[in-house]
Parts: sequence; C-alpha cells; structure tokens
Amino acid sequence: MTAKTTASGVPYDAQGDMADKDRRDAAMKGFVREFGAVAAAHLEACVRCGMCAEACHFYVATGEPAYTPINKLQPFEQAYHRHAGPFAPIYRLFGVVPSVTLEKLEEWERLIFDACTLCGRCTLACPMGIDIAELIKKARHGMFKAGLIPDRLQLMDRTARAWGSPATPADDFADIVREVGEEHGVDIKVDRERADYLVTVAPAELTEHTKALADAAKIFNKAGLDWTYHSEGFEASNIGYLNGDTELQEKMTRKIIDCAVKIGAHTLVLPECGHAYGAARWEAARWYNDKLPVRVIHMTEFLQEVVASGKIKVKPVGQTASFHDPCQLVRRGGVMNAPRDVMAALGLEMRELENNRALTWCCGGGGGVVSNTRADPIRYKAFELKKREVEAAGADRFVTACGQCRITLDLGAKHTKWDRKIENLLELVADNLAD
Amino acid sequence: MTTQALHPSVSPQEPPRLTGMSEAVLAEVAARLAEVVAGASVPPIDLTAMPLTSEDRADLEQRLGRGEVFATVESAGRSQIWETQFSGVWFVRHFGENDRIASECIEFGAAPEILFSHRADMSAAARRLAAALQSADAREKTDH
Amino acid sequence: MTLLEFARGPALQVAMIIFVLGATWRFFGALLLPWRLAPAEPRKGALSPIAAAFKGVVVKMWPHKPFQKAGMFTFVNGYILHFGLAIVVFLFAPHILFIKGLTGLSWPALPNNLVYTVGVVTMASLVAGLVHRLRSPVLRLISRFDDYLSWLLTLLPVLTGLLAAAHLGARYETLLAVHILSICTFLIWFPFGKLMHAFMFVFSRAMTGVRMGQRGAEL
Amino acid sequence: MPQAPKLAPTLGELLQERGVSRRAFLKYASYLSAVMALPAGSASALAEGLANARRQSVIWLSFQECTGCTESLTRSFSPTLESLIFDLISLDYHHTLQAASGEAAEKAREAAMAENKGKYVVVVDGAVPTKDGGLYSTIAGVSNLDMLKATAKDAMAVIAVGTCAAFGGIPKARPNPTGAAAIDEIITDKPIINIPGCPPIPEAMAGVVSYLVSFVKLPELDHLRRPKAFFGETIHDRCYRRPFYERGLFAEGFDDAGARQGWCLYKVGCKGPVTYNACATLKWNGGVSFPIQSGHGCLGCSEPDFWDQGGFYRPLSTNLRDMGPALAGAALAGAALGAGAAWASRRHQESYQREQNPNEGDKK
Repeated sequence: MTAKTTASGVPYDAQGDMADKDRRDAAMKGFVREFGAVAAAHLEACVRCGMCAEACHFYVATGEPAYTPINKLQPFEQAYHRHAGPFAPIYRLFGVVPSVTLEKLEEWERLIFDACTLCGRCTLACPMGIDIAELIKKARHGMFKAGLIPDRLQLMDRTARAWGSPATPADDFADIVREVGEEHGVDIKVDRERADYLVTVAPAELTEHTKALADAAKIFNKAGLDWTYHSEGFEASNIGYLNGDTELQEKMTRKIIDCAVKIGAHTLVLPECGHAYGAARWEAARWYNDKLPVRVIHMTEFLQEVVASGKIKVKPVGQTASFHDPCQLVRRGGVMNAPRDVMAALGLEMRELENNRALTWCCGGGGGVVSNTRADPIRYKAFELKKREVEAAGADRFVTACGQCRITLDLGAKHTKWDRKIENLLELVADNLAD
Repeated sequence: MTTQALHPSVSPQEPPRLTGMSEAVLAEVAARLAEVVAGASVPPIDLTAMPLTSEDRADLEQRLGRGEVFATVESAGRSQIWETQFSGVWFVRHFGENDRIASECIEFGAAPEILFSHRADMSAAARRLAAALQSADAREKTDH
Repeated sequence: MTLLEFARGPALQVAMIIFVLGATWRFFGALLLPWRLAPAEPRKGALSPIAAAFKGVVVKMWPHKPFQKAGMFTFVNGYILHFGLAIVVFLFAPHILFIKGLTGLSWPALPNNLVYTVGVVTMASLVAGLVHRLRSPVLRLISRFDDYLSWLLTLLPVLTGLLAAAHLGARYETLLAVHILSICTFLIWFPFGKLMHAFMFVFSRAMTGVRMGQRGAEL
Repeated sequence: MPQAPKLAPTLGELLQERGVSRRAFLKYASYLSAVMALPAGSASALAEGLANARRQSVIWLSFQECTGCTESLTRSFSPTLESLIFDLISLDYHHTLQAASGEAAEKAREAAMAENKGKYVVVVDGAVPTKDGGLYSTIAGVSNLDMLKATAKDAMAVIAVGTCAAFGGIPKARPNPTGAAAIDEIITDKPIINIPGCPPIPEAMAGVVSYLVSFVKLPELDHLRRPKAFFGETIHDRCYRRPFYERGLFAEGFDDAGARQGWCLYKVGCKGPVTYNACATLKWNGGVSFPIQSGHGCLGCSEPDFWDQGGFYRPLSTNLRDMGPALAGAALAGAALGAGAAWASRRHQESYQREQNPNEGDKK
C-alpha cells in the first residue's frame, strides 16, 4: 500500500491487483447499477449554475474550484451518459461521450472520498433539487468495486468485514462492556436473550469515549426500561455505507436489525452517530423489501422521548450552549428539534450557530473523511468555518450528538490549539440526571 | 377638396392622429430654408409618400400658413401653389383626376420651377403669336 | 422555395419532430429506469409523498438564506432570463398565433412594444449570464460545450426576433426566416443538451422533495 | 439614348403641337419622382429627359393570364396626368387594346420588331406554359414559349407585368398542370424588370415605362428584379394600421369589435409584413383605398407563390403544414425509443448484478 500519483500529480490509492481495464470496467459496472430513475432525473437536470460550490465547506474553506460538488460527480455523470442514459447507445456508437478513463477515476478518487463528507449541504443549495450527496454516495459504490478508495478506508472496511466492527472483534464486546460497567459503577445489560430495547454502539465508544456506554446504561436503567447490548448486534456504525461497499453495508445493517428481531425488541436504539442513522433508519429497508420489522431511533430521539415522557428527570444546568447539528442526523435525517428539546430540558439557553439545523456547516469529517488522513489539510481548513461560528455564538458549552463529529471537532481544536471542550448530549444528560 | 380624401377615416378610433411627423417636417423646412438663405439650392421635400396622418397634414399646412402669393396652374390637371407665411417656402400641390391630390411637395427658393415659363414653350408661343399676326395681316389685306 | 417558406415549412416541421421525438425519448429513457425508492417507514408527521414532491418543487424556487449572498446574481438573473423568455415566447401575439395554429389554444397577448422591451432585457440577462460564467473560476471549470451552445442557441432566437421586430439588418422576411431557423436549431438541440432541464427540473426537485420529506428533513 | 436619326419628333415636340406645355412634363415628372422616390430634385431632369425622348416602341404580349393587368393599367388612364403614358409609348402590339386583329395584328408585331430592332421594349403579362412543348397556350398557331423567345430576342428590355409573368403566379400554383414558368426563367439574356401584383399598381407600370423612356436605363431593382421604388418597403411598414400592431390590438375576425375599430388584421391572415408593394402609400382606384383599408388583410399578391402560402386567412406566424399527426407520431416514437433505451439499460444493470452476485436472484 504505497501512495501512488496520477500523471497530473494527484495522489490516489488502489487496492487489489486488477488489470487497468478490469479496474475501469469494474467501476463502470458499479456505476451503471446505480442509474435508476431518481439518479437519472438528477443527472438530467443540472444547468451548471455553480450554486453548489458555495454550499460546500471544502470549496468555501479553500476556494479551490475542483471542490465544487457537481464537479466531483464528473466521471459518474460521464458513465451515465455513455452507459445508461436515454441516448447511451447513440453516444457509444458515435463516440459522442468517451469512455471514462482509469486515469480520470484515479484523479477523482480524491474528490469523491477526500473532499466530500456526504453532508448534503449542496443538495440544499441546488436550485434544480439535485441530491448531489446521494449521487456521490452512489459513485462511491463503483469506486469501491474498482478498488479505488483511500487505503485508510479500505483498512477499516477489512476490519469491519472480519470483526463485524471496525473497532473491536465481536468476541470482545461483552467483556469491554462489562469492564466499562464496573469502571463507572453502572449495571450494564448485555447479551440478554430478550429485551424491549436493543441498544447499539459506535466505534468511538469502544475506544476513546467508553463512558458513553455507561451513560446510556445509566439512563436506560433510570428510565426502568427493558434493554440490552448484544454481542451479535452491537456495531451501528456502518463503514460499508461510507465506503461504497454495499455488501458490507447490508451485512452490518442485517446484523443489528436481525439481532433486534431475534431478541424480540420493539426498538433498536442507535448510538450517537450520524451515518448510523442514515444507514439503519433510512436505508435499511432496502434489504427487507418492506418496512423494517423493528422501530429504529437515534439516541437523541430516545433522550427526547424519555425526557418528554417523564421517565427520567434532569437537573437544570443553567448555562448557555451552542449545538453542532450532525449532518446525517439533522440535515439528512430530519431530527431537528429532538436535541434542542433535550437541551431545553437541561435548562441550557441556546445560542444557535449562524448556520444551524439543516443549514449547518459540516464538521468536515463525515463520510469517512476523518479517518482518511490524506484529507487532513482540507479538513482542518473546513474546521475553521465551524470554529468561527462557535466563537461568534459565544456560548458556555458546545454540544453535539454524533461521535464522529465530536472526534473531528476535537482533532480540529487540537490542531488549532483551540481551547474548547466538545460535549455529547448523551453524556450531558447522563451527568445531570435528577434523582 | 380637403386632404382628408387621401386618408379617409376607417374608424372613429384610429391611433393617435398627431404622430409628431409634422414637427419633424417643420424642422427640416427650417434647415433647408437656412441653406437657401446661405445661397445653396436645395431639393424639395416630397410629402406624397410620407406616412402623415390627415391630422399631421392639416397641422403642417396650418403652421406653415398662407403668404402673399397664391397661384393656380391649369396644365394636365390643376395645380395649386402658394407661398407660405415664410418667404421662400412654397407649398406645391398637384391634382390628378377627380381632384385627387396626385403629389404634394414643399419647395424652396424665389419661386417654384413650375411657375416659370419654359424656353421651349416660349419659343413655341413666339412662333404661334407670329403666325397668328401673319394670318391677321393677311385677313386685313384681303378685307381691303 | 424561398428561405421563409423553407423555414416555416420543412425546417420547422423537421425541427419540431426532432424536438418532440428527442424530448420524449430522453424523458422516458430517464424516467423508465428502475425506480428504487427507499421503502423506509416515514417519520411520524412527515408530509405525504405528493405533498413533499410539491414542496420540493416550490421550496427550490428561492435559495436558503446562507446561499443568497453568493447565489443572488444567479437566482435573480435566472429569474429575469426565464420570465423574460416566458413573456417573449408566450405573450407575443405572433407567437400565440403560432401556438394556436399548432394546438388550438390561445390567450391574450401583451402589446408588442412591451414584448420588445422584455426581449432586450432578456438579451441583456443572457449576456450577463455568459459574462458571469466566463469570469467565475468555478463556472469555467464545470462548464462544457453544452453550456455555451445552449446559451448561443437561446440567445439567437431572442436576437433574431428583436432584429425582425426592428427590421434591422435585412429584409423582414429574411429576418423572419432567420428567426424561425434559429428557433429550429434551438428545438433541435433542446432534447440533447441542458435545455432539457425545462422538463427534468420538476422531477429532480420532486424526487429530492420526496426523499427528504419522508425523513422530515428540509429541502 | 437611342436618338433616332432626325426621323421621329421628340415627345416634347409631339405634345407641343397638341398644346401641352412643358409645365405638364414637369408636373408629371414631379409626380413620378414622388411615387418612384427618385432622389429629391430629379423632377426637372426627368422632365427634360421625357421631353427630349422619342416615343418608345412597346410590344405587349399576353400569355397565361386573366387580362387583369391590362384592366388595371387602362382603368387608371383617364384623362389628365397619367394619360401622358400613352403619349410616351407607341403601343405597337396589344391583343386587348389594338384595333387590328388576326394576321394584321401579327404583322404589326413583326413590323415593329423589324423597325425597332434592339430598341423596343417587350411587356409581358401572364405566365408561360412550358410543359409538353408549351402547347397549352398558343397565339396564331405559335406557342407562347416560342413567341416570347422570338420577340424578346431583339428587345432592349423585358418588363414582366403582374405576378404571373414575374413569378408564375396562379398558373404556377400547385400542382401547376401546364408547367407555367415566370419570364425570367425563360429569358435569361435580357434586362428584365418584374412588376408583380395581382394586378400590379398602375402607377408602378407607368412609372417604370416612363423611367425607361426618359433615362434609358433600368431603375434600381431588388433581388426579385422588382423596382425598389415601388417594392422597397412592406405593406406593413407603411400601413396606417401599424400602430395597432405595435399596441397588440388585433381584429380576431372580420365582424368583431376590433375589426370595426380598424385594428390590425395580422391575426386574420394579413401578409403585409412579408409583402413588398406600394399599396399602402399609392393605394388603388385613384387613391381611394387599398385592401387593408377596406377591412381585408393583404394576400401578398406581389410575392412569389403567394397562392401556396398556406391560406389567406391563416396568420403569418402559423406553420405551413399541419403538424399534429407528425408530432403525435414523433411523441409515440420518442416514448418507444425512450422505453427501449431504458429497457436496454435495465438489462445491462441486471446482467452486471448477476455477474457481481451470482448467487442472489431476485434483488432489484
């Protein structure tokens, strides 16, 4: 796995030892599978107005025209017109639209993976309603099939395939959880054969922020609910969803949902993770051909539920706070009021960031970008946008509801020697439970 | 006989009748008259084919007014010529059959060309007059 | 056959056939691809798909606040251009008669002088759009042959229409013929380039509307 | 200038004898220079030219026609100004107007041709049938085609009067059974002036002949060989109803309120915008009126193929052909092609799917 560069000097990674032609063909086949009516309607509607550029944190932070969202789709679009669009046979026959070259795919790897967090702000800006973020996610499917993704992401992919989690083997899960319970003095339920709630976790909670496991347990216990963690379905983060590895995405999705069904849970609670929500709440039904057999909610939604229903009581914190809206949860997920309701219950006075709710700036690390060290320089530039807004809001506390956002913001703060603590809503609630 | 005959009204509601054309023609008249005063000889302004409404024509005629000379020429139909209230600016109007205006123009100078007798006509007239006198003489002689 | 007869006759006929054929071809070719709609359980209280589709179409008519500053020119100029074109194309008496001859439908026209003025404004907006495109590094990067050709083929009918109205440059029937021929090229190109957004934008917006509406997210 | 050796008197001398003064020339000249929009001040030059010219020999040939052109010409020639035209020319041959008939008439034509070889003017009204050797119209056993060729051979110029002679006119209208052709399709080696119109404006005919006689050259012509003086502007350009057009006020029918108020006739098929003629300024019947003034749109009769322009009452902006069925067919074909393309695309996707996941059958 040595870093390669294209003829024009753009770094890229390539996995596997496919011949050039096979690699290109694999990408094309991967692309072609994605061209349904929705993608087609989007690709047919672009008028090249450039409005999406101004929505993208990477473009705005760097001024680099290549980061214009629609530009990141170029090979995907070209493949559509050559291989799947209405005039594809004619375009092929007369060579109107040339084949996508491998060189081009290699060059675009950086734009499709490093320079896009799938945050979907561009979708909101597009006057034609083109869901660019969704199309880039589809483009990643083809790139993955061709073995053209950043090595760092590929590494996580392999880990997740082997362990069922990019953080830890499933065999170790129960032990980790029990240890955390002992450490924090919380009764953690794990591997129960039956429970109403199956609670899942995110990788960061198994490594850096293990306290979150205890925090969730504390709240579930306090609310007197019938719940459990489970070794057969614990990992809610879905690296397949980010990498364009649909096979892995399905596997990861089925693991948690099938587990929930197996233990007779009525609700699957996702951890504080953004893309887990996109994968399990909005895309999982793809593999069940119907509505899911279980209710899927995000930890934030759960917190809102138990606070609103009075199952738990919280102490007022009595400070000001800003909230960073995680893209996949808020902009792409539709969970807009839940975090604010919970913060209101905590007595926090909201100091909204200038761009908030659906219009929030991405933390800069979503879509796998935070794990992709190659993207560090632009990620830090994008972080500045968020930092500026947080400083302008001037609140006492800075809260978010996604582990990935938190890690990205922490890294950014460390990099810029910014003295701000980034907190998670779950932790805030758990620390302020009233007796 | 009015100019109305050239532009009979089709309807009680035609578009604005005064189009500003008369104003433009008057400006042109002033410019050409100034040239004449400076000693140049200037061509006439032909009104026949101009898109003037009957109101435009009346306005133009009224504003040019009548001067000291008015003449009628009877040659291949009638013609009316008058000097406007502006000396050196002449209004020349030729009639065709049924007293229809055949052509109409504004001429500049001491007098319009049509008022002058042509040399060919004068020599013909001289011949005619001489011949007439001769035959009168002859009659007188035979009478004696 | 005079140029005008050619323009009004075979040229227009061929152009309209290509336009209808190409546009329906592209329309069905795109929309008959597999519909993979996520069957996820909609958020409680989410809009119905139809309402969400409609909302998608409407909401996208004006930019969200954070995009207004950078996108104001694009939006305002876009509106001037599109309204201008709509007025010139659909509210000019001779055009209405053309449409009436084709479809039997008719509606009141605007005074021609007003339409000429709108035509000039539309031209100005097109020129401004091109200047903007050429000056912006982003737009230069993402623009393709299609963008410039579509621009030109949109400009030409407006320009030749104005010239015909003003009788400038040639005899009226030549100008009229050139105007009709420029419309022919516009119609012929329409299905193959980005002009097709005139039909596709509704579906693009509606589909994002449905996807986001189901999630209770903003559009 | 064809100065005949001492023989014939000049027009000036000729008319002098009849007591017509030079003022009459001047008046006629100023009238002509007005209608022909000659450069300002050319009236006296024109008058001098006319006075010093000899009578022009004119041979008038009538072919596939309705005699409307001759009617138009003669109707305007009541005494006074325009009557001068007959003094300017020696009409040596004209079916309708000459006294002689039969062999005597043909003799007169031949005599005029011999006497004025290279100097006479041929005026033609009517189109010439060319199909089947031109047998569809003959005069004294000679086909029009042959007579035209023979007569034009030694002519100074040919004037095609009326739309039939100028452009083929109604005889040439689809399906043109006689193979009718315009004069300039047959005579290609002589100066030709077209004075189209169905019929042409009398002043246009008289003006062109006078111009030819006095200046002995062709007036300025447009690309269809029409004198620009009469055909330089459209009816629409000079129409007194033009302001209604600009204001968007149109008669929708011939008996509606708009029609009664004299609104623009564009919507009821007026071809004024593409018709070059002087009707709107010179008008008809001694300046009484012209079609638009009488409430009917212009038919475009002075334009080529005016009969085949899709209907007198169809607005100018409508397309020439009924495109409904063609467009419906195109829509169906487009839908079918689109569906075919989508189907091919779907098959592609399915085969890739199978290739990728050979064990999975039924996933979308």
